[in-house]
Amino acid sequence: MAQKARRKNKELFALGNEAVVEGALLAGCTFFAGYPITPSSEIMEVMAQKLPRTENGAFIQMEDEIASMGAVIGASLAGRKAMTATSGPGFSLMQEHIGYACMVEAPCVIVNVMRGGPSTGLPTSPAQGDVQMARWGTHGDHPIIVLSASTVQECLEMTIVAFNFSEKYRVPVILLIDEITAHTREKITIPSERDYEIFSRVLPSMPPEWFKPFEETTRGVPPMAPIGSGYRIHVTGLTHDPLGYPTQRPDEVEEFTHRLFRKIDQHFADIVLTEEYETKDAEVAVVAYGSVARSAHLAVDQAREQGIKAGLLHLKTLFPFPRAALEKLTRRGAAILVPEMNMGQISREVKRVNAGRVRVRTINRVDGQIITPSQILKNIGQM
Amino acid sequence: MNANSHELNRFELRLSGLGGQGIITLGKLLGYGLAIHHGYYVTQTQSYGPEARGGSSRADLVISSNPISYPKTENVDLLVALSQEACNEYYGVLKPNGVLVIDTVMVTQTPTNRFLGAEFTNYAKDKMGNPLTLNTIVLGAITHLLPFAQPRLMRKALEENMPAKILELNKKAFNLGQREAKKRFGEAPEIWKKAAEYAEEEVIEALE
Amino acid sequence: MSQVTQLIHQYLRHNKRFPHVYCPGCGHGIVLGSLVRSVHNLGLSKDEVCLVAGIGCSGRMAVYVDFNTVHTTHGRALTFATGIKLANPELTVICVMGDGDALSIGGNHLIHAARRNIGVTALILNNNIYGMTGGQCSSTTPMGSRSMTTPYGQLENTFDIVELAKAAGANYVARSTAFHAKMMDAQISQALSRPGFSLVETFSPCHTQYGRKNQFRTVVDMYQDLKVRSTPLEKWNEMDPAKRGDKFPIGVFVERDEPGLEERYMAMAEGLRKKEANA
Amino acid sequence: MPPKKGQTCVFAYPDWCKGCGLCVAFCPAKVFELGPTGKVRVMHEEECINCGFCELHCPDFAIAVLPKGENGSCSADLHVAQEIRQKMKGYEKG
Repeated sequence: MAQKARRKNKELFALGNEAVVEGALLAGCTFFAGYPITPSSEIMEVMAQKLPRTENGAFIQMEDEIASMGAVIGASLAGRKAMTATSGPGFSLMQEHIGYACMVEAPCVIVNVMRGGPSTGLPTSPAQGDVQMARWGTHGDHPIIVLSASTVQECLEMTIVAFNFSEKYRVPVILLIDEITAHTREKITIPSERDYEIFSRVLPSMPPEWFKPFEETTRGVPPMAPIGSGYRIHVTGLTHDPLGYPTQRPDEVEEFTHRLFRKIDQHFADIVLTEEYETKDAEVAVVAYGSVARSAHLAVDQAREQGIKAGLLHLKTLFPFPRAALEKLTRRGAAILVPEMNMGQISREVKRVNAGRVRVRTINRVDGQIITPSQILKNIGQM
Repeated sequence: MNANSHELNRFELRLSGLGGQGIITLGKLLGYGLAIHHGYYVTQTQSYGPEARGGSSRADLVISSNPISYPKTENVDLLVALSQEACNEYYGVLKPNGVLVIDTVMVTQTPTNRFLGAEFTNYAKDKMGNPLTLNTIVLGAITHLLPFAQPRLMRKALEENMPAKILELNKKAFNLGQREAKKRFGEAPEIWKKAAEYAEEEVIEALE
Repeated sequence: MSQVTQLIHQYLRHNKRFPHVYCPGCGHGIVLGSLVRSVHNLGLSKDEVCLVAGIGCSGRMAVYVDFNTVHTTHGRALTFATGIKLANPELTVICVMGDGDALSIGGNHLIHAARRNIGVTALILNNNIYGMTGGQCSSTTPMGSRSMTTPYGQLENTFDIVELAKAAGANYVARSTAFHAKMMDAQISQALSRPGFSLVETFSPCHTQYGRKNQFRTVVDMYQDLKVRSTPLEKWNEMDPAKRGDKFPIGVFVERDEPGLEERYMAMAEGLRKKEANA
Repeated sequence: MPPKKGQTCVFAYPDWCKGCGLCVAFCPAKVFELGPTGKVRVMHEEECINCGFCELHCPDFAIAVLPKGENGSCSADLHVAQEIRQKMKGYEKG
């Protein structure tokens, strides 16, 4: 039986927040800067405990979230795999530096444990109100990757994925978790080294005088030279040329912006992660993410028991939006149900991709409570 | 999965009471034991923030042989209420065939006459000489109550999670809880059978 | 005295459109020279120096020197510097900021960097004004001064950077002016060779945005003014406070050798790991 | 080292000078003056006492004070200025 193999791996009974730390450490994270905020604080607390015991690990509690993100980028530029964790209000503050990270292409991971908002909102209640902000929170056009996790095990796995994507594409990666997943304890299995892949940024292989730190490569992602490695590059939040120096030349500016987008666009297939459940013959497909995907899973089972052909498209990558997976369902004519704990942030994307082809219905729950399986089931029945 | 464990499909359990009674620790221990040593799928959630600071405390567990989709409790199979307030508030989520366990020192007005009661608080104070052992005593009692829980494995969970200094005391408290539960509540399979029968009778009565 | 200018040229990125962007007589160029000399005199290699700059005129400095340079966001340079230093304590991290940068938008970061004694040298180029954005008042614009946003005179009190850094717990605090380049050389060298958080404030006249609006005929007048008003600390301490008038003290205000945060952290981590290995 | 006149050569690079006048105002030996183009000129090199003020305080690195060569000439050091110019040319962008 497969259980024998599984027993070799370490098992923990852990919070979603704790699982994030386990994933980060497996991915090679050695730097954490943060500021306490409910409901993400456990991530920071466990990091404070574990990082000094990790080879080269460094942890710092900064004076606010702006500073945390600044320190994270600084550490990233100095060659570390770095992360921070926060929640709504702190995420708002971080936007300034998330833009900077996009601009200088500094790999970093930001975990946002979503709670009710806007403003201080509902500090201890779940919501999914930061989805569009994760995509468009910082000013200016920018590419970014937004992931989500729905179970405690996924918190671990998606944190590894987040680090891998950020290192591979030199882009900040935002992992959205909601309060429910963050504060649920479940058994998780720590994968052994064979079970997962770790990606680290590509270092330049040419001598410093030939190196153009922001030049497009065949991979679309320029190699990255850490501070102090002899390359003495200039990093700036101003729009820059391939050498890294500020430019206002229209041709250089345009090329720069296009390159930033291209490096994500040309790797959609790698970045866009979804999971399908019972969708093959589904007449009603639920599109869900985060803890709501768990409720939807049970609701689909219950609907099937009642003879309704329901299915689930579970979005693990939220941005770039999994267009192809959704189109596969809408082309076949499946009606779409989008339950989310916000006023319709992913359903906007769903409707945009659907372009009126099939019926799209939404469940928008904003009372600080999780969407229950029975609520989804009722709506499936009404489609 | 442990060889002699029961096949379970979503068993829901709520532990409730006052802050300071060790409810959250109890939930974590119970969840740890069932997940790591019994091999069940377990999700454990709890009350947070102002809710938790208001004096009440709550930990919920869902236990299943299969992966758990919805992690929260909807209809509770076993409700443990260690305060009057908790008992009043959560009795409504107990399934008709569910079992209610109360601390008879703390809960004086029960919403039903079908309950299992024991003076857990007094056991901790008088028999163990330490009020802080309350939650471990309750853990012992719950372990006895759950037909799929094995005392041996729960003790292992205790050993792995308790600081060495207080381990012996807590092992004693666990045994005490188990013993008292056996004495007062009877054997577990009987309790659950009775609860199921009762619920059925109620349905029939309602139909008549 | 010789080879001063030649030396500076060894550290400049000559392809970055010299002469630099600063207005005629701007003190920032003098500070840049002083910084280069200090790094050179300490025998630091270009590779081990990381210059982190904020936004504003001072922020432009990063582009001109051939170190590892990071041009960050407004007011936040110290947060990046903190991350860099903690990630690689081997680096000599210098954080160049203006007064608006370090004290207005970045005031909180400044006091916390000083408090936690992170091993970074903060170089604050105080020109009493927002130069780059067009001459708005900053938190160091003297009371009564005119600026684009205080057309009838500044009504607010100003920050005394030295006193602020002292109170916040910096390891080393010094002040000089662009007129006192030699003193600045000594102070920056001192700051760079010390552990923990060092702060050097230097008055750097801005004639374009501040001087013109405040009765300074030429930029030379502003240097003359610095020359007259600056008072060596020893003399300042002996002065009758009633007679100090609009003079200000220059010199070294705090000299301590407390280990920096990164050192303390590494020591703690090492201790933890040793304990674990023995257990 | 006591200041001594006539032991130095003073160079000013007009390309880099912005004509702020600091050197003119503060040079104790009055070596400099501003020319008709507003840029600095070395007028009284022989008066230079090698105090170093101008080199330290020129915000634009446009002044170099160098010791005289063995034969008392300054030409030996002209190449420094040449070198810098050469360097800049090489980097000039389109």
